Amino acid sequence: MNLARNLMLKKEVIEASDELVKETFWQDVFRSLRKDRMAVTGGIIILLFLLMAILAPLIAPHNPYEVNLDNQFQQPSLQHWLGTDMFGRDVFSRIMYGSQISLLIGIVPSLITMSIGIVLGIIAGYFGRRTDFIIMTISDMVLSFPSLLLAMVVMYTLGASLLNIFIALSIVGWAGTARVVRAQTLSLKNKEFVEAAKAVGVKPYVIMLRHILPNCIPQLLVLFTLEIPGSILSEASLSFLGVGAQPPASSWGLMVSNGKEFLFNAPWVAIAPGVAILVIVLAFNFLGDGLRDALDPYLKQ
Amino acid sequence: MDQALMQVRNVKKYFPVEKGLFGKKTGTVHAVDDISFDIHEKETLAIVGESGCGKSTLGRTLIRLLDATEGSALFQGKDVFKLSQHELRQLRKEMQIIFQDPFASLNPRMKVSDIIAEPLVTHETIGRKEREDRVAELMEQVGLRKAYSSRYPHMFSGGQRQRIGIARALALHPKFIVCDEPVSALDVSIQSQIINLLQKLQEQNHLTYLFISHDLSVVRYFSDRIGVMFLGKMMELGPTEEVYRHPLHPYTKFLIAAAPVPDPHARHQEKLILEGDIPSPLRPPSGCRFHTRCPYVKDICRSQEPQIQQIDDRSVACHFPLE
Amino acid sequence: MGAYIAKRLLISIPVIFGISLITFILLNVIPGDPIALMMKEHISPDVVARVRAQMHLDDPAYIRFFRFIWDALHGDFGTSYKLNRSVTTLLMDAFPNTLVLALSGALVSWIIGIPAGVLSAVKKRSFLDNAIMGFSLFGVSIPVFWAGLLFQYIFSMVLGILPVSGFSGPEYLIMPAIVLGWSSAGTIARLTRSSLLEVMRNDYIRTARAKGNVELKIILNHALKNSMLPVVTVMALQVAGLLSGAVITESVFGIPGIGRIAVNAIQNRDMPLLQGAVMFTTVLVIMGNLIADILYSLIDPRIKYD
Amino acid sequence: MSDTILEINNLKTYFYTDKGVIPAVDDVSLKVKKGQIVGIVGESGCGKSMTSLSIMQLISPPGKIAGGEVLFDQKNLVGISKQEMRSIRGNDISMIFQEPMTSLNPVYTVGKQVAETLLLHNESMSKAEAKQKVIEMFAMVGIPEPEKRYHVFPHQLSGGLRQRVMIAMALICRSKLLIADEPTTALDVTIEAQILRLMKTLQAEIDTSIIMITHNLGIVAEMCDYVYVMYAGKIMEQADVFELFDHPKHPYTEGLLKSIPRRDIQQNKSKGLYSIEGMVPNMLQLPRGCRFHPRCEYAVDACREIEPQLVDVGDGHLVRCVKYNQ
Amino acid sequence: GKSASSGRMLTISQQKDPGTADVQLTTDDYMIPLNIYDRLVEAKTVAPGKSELVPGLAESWEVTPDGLTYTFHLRKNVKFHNGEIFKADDVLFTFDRMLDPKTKALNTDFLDMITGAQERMDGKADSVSGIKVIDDNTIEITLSEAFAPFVANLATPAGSIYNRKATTEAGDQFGIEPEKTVGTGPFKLSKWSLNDSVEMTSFADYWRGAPKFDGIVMKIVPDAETNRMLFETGKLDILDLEDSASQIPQFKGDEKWKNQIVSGPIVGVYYYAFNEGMEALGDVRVRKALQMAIDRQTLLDKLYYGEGKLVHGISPPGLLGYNPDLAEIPFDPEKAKALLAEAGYPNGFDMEIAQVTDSPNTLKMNEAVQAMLSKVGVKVKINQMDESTYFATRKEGKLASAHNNWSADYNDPDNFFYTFFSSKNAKARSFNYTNKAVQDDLEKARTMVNQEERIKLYQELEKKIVHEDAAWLPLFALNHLFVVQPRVKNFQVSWNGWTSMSFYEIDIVESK
Ligand SMILES: Nc1ncnc2c1ncn2[C@@H]1O[C@H](COP(=O)(O)OP(=O)(O)OP(=O)(O)O)[C@@H](O)[C@H]1O
Ligand SMILES: Nc1ncnc2c1ncn2[C@@H]1O[C@H](COP(=O)(O)OP(=O)(O)OP(=O)(O)O)[C@@H](O)[C@H]1O
Ligand SMILES: [Mg+2]
Ligand SMILES: [Mg+2]
Repeated sequence: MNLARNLMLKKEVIEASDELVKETFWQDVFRSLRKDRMAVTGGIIILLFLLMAILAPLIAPHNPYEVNLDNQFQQPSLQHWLGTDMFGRDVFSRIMYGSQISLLIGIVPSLITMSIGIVLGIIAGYFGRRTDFIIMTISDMVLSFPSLLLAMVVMYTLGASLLNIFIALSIVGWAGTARVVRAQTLSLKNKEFVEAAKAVGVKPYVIMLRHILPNCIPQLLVLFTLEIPGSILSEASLSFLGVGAQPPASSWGLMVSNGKEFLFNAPWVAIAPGVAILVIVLAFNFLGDGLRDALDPYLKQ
Repeated sequence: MDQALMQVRNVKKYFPVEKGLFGKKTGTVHAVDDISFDIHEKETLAIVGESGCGKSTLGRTLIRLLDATEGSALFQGKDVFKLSQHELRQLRKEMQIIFQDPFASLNPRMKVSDIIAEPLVTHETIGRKEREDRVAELMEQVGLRKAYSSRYPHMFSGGQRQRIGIARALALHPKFIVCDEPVSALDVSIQSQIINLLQKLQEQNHLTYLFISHDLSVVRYFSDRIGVMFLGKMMELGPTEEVYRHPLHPYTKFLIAAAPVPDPHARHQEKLILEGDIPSPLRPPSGCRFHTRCPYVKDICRSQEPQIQQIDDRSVACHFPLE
Repeated sequence: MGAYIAKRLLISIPVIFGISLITFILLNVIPGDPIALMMKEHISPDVVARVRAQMHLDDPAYIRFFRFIWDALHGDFGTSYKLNRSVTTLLMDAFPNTLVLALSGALVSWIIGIPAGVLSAVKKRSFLDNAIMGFSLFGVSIPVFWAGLLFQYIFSMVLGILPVSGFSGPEYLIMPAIVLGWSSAGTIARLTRSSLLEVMRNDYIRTARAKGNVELKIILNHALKNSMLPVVTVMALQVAGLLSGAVITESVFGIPGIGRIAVNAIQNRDMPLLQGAVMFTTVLVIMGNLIADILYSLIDPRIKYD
Repeated sequence: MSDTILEINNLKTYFYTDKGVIPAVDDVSLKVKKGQIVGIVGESGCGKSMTSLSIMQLISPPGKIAGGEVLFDQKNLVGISKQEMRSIRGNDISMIFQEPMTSLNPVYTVGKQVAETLLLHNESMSKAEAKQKVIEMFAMVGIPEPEKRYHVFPHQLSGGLRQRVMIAMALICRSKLLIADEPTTALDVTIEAQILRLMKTLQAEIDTSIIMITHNLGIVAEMCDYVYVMYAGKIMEQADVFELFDHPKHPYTEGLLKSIPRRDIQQNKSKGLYSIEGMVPNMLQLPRGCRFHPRCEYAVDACREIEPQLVDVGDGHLVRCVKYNQ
Repeated sequence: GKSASSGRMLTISQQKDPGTADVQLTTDDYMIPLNIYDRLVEAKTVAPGKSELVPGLAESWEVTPDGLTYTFHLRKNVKFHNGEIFKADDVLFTFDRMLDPKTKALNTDFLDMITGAQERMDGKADSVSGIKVIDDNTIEITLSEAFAPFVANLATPAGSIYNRKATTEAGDQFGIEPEKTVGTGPFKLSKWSLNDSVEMTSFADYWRGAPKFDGIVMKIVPDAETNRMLFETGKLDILDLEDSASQIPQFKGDEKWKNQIVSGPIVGVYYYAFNEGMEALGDVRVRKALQMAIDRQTLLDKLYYGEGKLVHGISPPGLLGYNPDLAEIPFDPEKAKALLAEAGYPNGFDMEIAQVTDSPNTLKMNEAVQAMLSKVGVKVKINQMDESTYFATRKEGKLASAHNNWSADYNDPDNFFYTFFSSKNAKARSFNYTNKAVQDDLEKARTMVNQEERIKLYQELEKKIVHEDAAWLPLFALNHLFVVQPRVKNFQVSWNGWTSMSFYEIDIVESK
């Protein structure tokens, strides 16, 4: 047995033993996700809601803004599936239209929150020391601050608009994400692959972007799906500031809080949007759970 | 003797141990404590020692993944520790590292081709095509099929992953590679494949290795010279065969004897077993660091730290070297 | 440990100062006039102008801020514009109520959340798991005022066993605590579940099994304590969050707490009161984190502070 | 009474994953005599741990014992009630795990954890009594200052001491069978030597049987009386330790023995180290015929077709190779 | 037991805690002051929506013909809660305190017509020269200019009389600490837990005789639904339906409650203010179009269940000088469109309606109006802002058009006309209405002594302001509905329809 013979690698051997996986990481995740009935259900529901939001003007049975005071508080019927509200407007159509704002408010601020949180979290975690201290102190402040005040400041200095609601919600929300990302970064930055990148001479920001960020994705995904319902609900409390959906338009959060007054007299007005929120929250959570589990076997390896 | 490729002189690396919110220093780990040696071109210098004795720290400090506390390391005449960031980046082409853990050392979310290409992307402004060719060439060199280039690390076995790590280290044609326990995590049958590969590459590319390991069997086979570390200190340094045949330091002797031999007939031989635990690096023993475990301990060992003695081409740090 | 706590508290001083500066700036940035609001419909421009001047509201902002800090350093947090009362007294009166509410809410969320999390972790991906998670998510996704109304309707109107609202005895605490707790039980349950699943993979769980332990004992004795670390972090934040975020519960159940005071202070642009309330919650958040850290070291002997 | 403490017959432990069925333990039979140290060697993933966990009935989903029997003291453990099995675990059969670092619960003192085993199996025993026994056991496994160490948390102990605690835990009930799953892999060489010596001494003293699971042939050579070599879920070869090392019959065993460098003899570097090329097969797609054939340098056509059986080649030496199947 | 409704305590509720019982420091919450203090003159409810000025702490008073000097003869043997006897000096003290800059009082405009008030408020004088104590039971007040509604003015809660000794001793705790907050009223403040409840117990030595029940518990209940449930479970004696109009049909239809509803007109008006400083609204044709585009009757019927009466001018029914013969403002969208076209907005225009957040009733109204105006092409944006911003913006004259209501503090048209349309107030309320002639007349009317002529002037001004200048859109005067538990007797809606009222006349009888 000599070295030369031995070093001639038997290519077909490697091939034979390695035929298994051709799929990419995400294909793999998607495949295990597909097997998860709850996650699939969640995903389908979300898709349906998204479709509903996009197609609302085409498929809504009634004009959601059509006020007819003679038609107040009609019970659910074939004509009005979910009844009418105190202005005689069709609740079902309003839910369909409301989903536009509610879903936007659910998703966009979560995205912004995530982005800010990710950037600050990675920077804090990666550079540590003073940078970390400063960022984490600020995040402590944000966490202990009345979020209402922050939101008000944004709304009053920038004016009430959807974009500014996004900003208002994000200013409050980033701190939590930053903490999670920071913790993740702290554990990742000591991983050997980060060290390997350093050994090769890769610059810090490239390391953060190429090596650390992608590895936070599973946690971030889960966080993201959990953040969405939170935002949908907080829109209702933002309406307290007179922002949120502007009448006559509506959102689920607003419909729920406005309908509260009629909870016992005309329950459908408030319950229908409430159920919509619940369903979407459950859907996102099931999908989030599924996603986490789908990402998990890989992490175990 | 020819001019050494790297001259390591009095290198120290201390880690402050910080606790609490204020990062108050509560102690110091003398992970590498005043170590000097030369590494010659094309040789394999092995560093052995038990867990936590500072092997990895030494390796990482030498290629400046860690900043040394003190000392110098002249690589081809230039002090690695004094280079500017820019010069350091240039130096990265010359010295590389292969990590112990084939799972942790590859970014699980990057394709193999991207991992191997990362050094090229970082240092060379070559075209995409050229880069792909280089990657293919490297993969071939370490025995990986080109077809795998778009796979992710988790689709590979441990041995294959280690090859990826080796390919990455080779990408910039380094002269000097720190191999930080490159085979410890591998299966017995894969271990020999990698050792052979490293050996082949050394011959082909005239590489110099600093080979860190705690496996004394592998080291005996693979290295030209061997350095034995204990708690941050170099206890003994010399040509491998001589050290194995006639260890000068008691620790070396016990360390070599400790590893079991795959031969049942050897089991009845009286075994030398070192008693006691490895002392904490936070509070190393006074005098000779080994004295708490040394069966030959004398009073002077407890109080006085032994100087390094040069005996021919070997050196040893012991008051009473073995004969 | 004592020194550690002292240090932690010391470091919170700049945080508190920073926070009160920010509060001050923000409240000055947003439009609104406390005096105009105090007069509401009976507004009379001359009176507004005069009272503003009398209350030194026309002084430059930095002077007002330093006056506030100076007084605060002397233990005087000033007098609420709107309520005409000493901020310290106001907060001291409201705080115990909110604390009791927050703690009992937290307790409920743990009592629901932890067993639910454990159960669904044990029966992972079963119907029971989904049902439990569904229930706790239900609490997260229905607005608190709904849950409040629902409970009031059932327990006060229909069954007549609990008082609708108010805060003058332990029985008044039951519904608000449940409503508040339910709204965050979901988070605790999910966290417990995932943390427990994580812990159950550890080698020492296998060791416990190999000893011949009953599964239930393994979970309760060996796994739960270990899985509580991340839960404790959230619990701390949660208590702090409940303290400052229980406004709606406080309103629905008529509990005179800090949440309502703070929100009213914002609405009324009642600077001294808001400053006081914000400082209060900041200190509480800091304390909450500190307590969490101390709990950490009690749960996990590997963590030591000195 | 038979002198066999454990007999495994045709044990099959399969993992039913969504990618397919993994035959982690595939038709494994083995026997442990009283007082014997039996070694199981093989590469990572070949099913060593799953075999031992199958004995303990600790396979968790998606894994399942799909067939075969585990006779412990002539009683089949497969399918017995959970309660009955619990009374055996830790009492009659105990285990030492690979990672002393993580196999102890970090939040309880080591003394308490060892005492727990004792209390679980001796209902009448008082806590004080248990403590006394634990301290005695600590002394026996060579833990210095056992009284003090009783109250110490795992993280306050070095790896070697922790492994001693694990051993104490395994021996405290004086089990008849001790399964040591890579007990020294995580330890330093000098500590490893101490632990191995300790196990050997204790085995002689308490007279338990030991199943020693490892991938380190050195440990096998030093410790075991009889050896099973596993590859991809199957036993490839089994023999008395001397027989196996002196006359390996299976190409895999042979390859393993040849590919390990030795610390006690100088090897010629220029020839290169012997190596078994290729990788351990993917358990989801095992090659047809002999599982080892893709890596076997003696492979012939028959190897690709015929799944060889274990055949006795004399003196209790069994080999699973086409060569001996004809 | 703890239950507040036990015993003969009257339990009522309120959304927000007033914070202070010092009436000089608040303008929007008079519930406590109306029950613990007395005034020199009281506005007595003689019938729903009807009032009469009756002697209070002053037994009688006379005015010089020039309307400048008032002499009040004070009642003897009136005791304060602390046992002090009421004297003229207390009146002097009270009014001086209001005008004392150190008090930072918010209600000074009730007294600023007194001679020397301005100097006092500016800190230029140590006392108010126009107030003179003649003897212990006589006080003389001189005005700098005749002010017709002066006596009515003193009957507002802001005119509550304090005790010099107690108030001085209490310092800044006056109005806060129950035992230090002393008046002569039928109830004395006995307990105050902020944001929870305020308790008042009946004052045995009250000069008109002790109340017929033990006292009042005022709970602070921020949530309307909770409030209703409290009432339905018997924990509240009186349920105010003002903020939950949507419950009116339920209670009216409920056998148990329908006979327990007590209703009274609010002497006040719901209206839309148009900010003439805003684009398009500066044009009177546009404002007229808006007046005609809104179907007020439907709003009243659907949002307030018909509980009220349309108002076409400024004075609501019940107010002195109410003109029942005023022409109607018609609902005529076609004409509205024509007017808009005439004004140059054939396709309508965009306008903003401002409102405070968290005011469901206002929002409902605005949403309905938004829909109505869209029918004539006017696109309305409802801009919600928090109260503080709202009032601060309004004070600057920059608030967009808004829906609001106003009810009488005292029974005099001045309280409406001057409040809204005098030149300084028109700006401060963001009407930005300017009509020099009208506004000069408004100033003049205040000082007119001849009541008949004065009323005539007001009625003319009303036509000018509403029908010619279309400066606002009056909607309606509503009824104020309360539901009371059967054990509460003699409950009567206060003359002006306010929520804040005196409960002195009430009796509580335990049924069964
Ligand atoms: N970043 C660090 N901060 C503090 N201490 C460190 C750090 N890195 C290493 N050490 C300490 O330095 C000592 C030497 O560590 P090093 O990793 O070099 O040992 P090693 O010989 O490579 O051990 P092993 O065989 O376990 O890899 C150890 O005691 C370790 O705890
Ligand atoms: N939870 C699981 N799901 C799927 N397959 C599993 C699972 N656990 C183990 N296996 C499979 O069982 C096979 C045998 O694993 P086992 O742990 O017995 O190997 P081992 O010989 O002990 O290896 P090592 O030396 O690495 O400990 C492995 O190939 C693995 O793929
Ligand atoms: Mg190392
Ligand atoms: Mg194993």
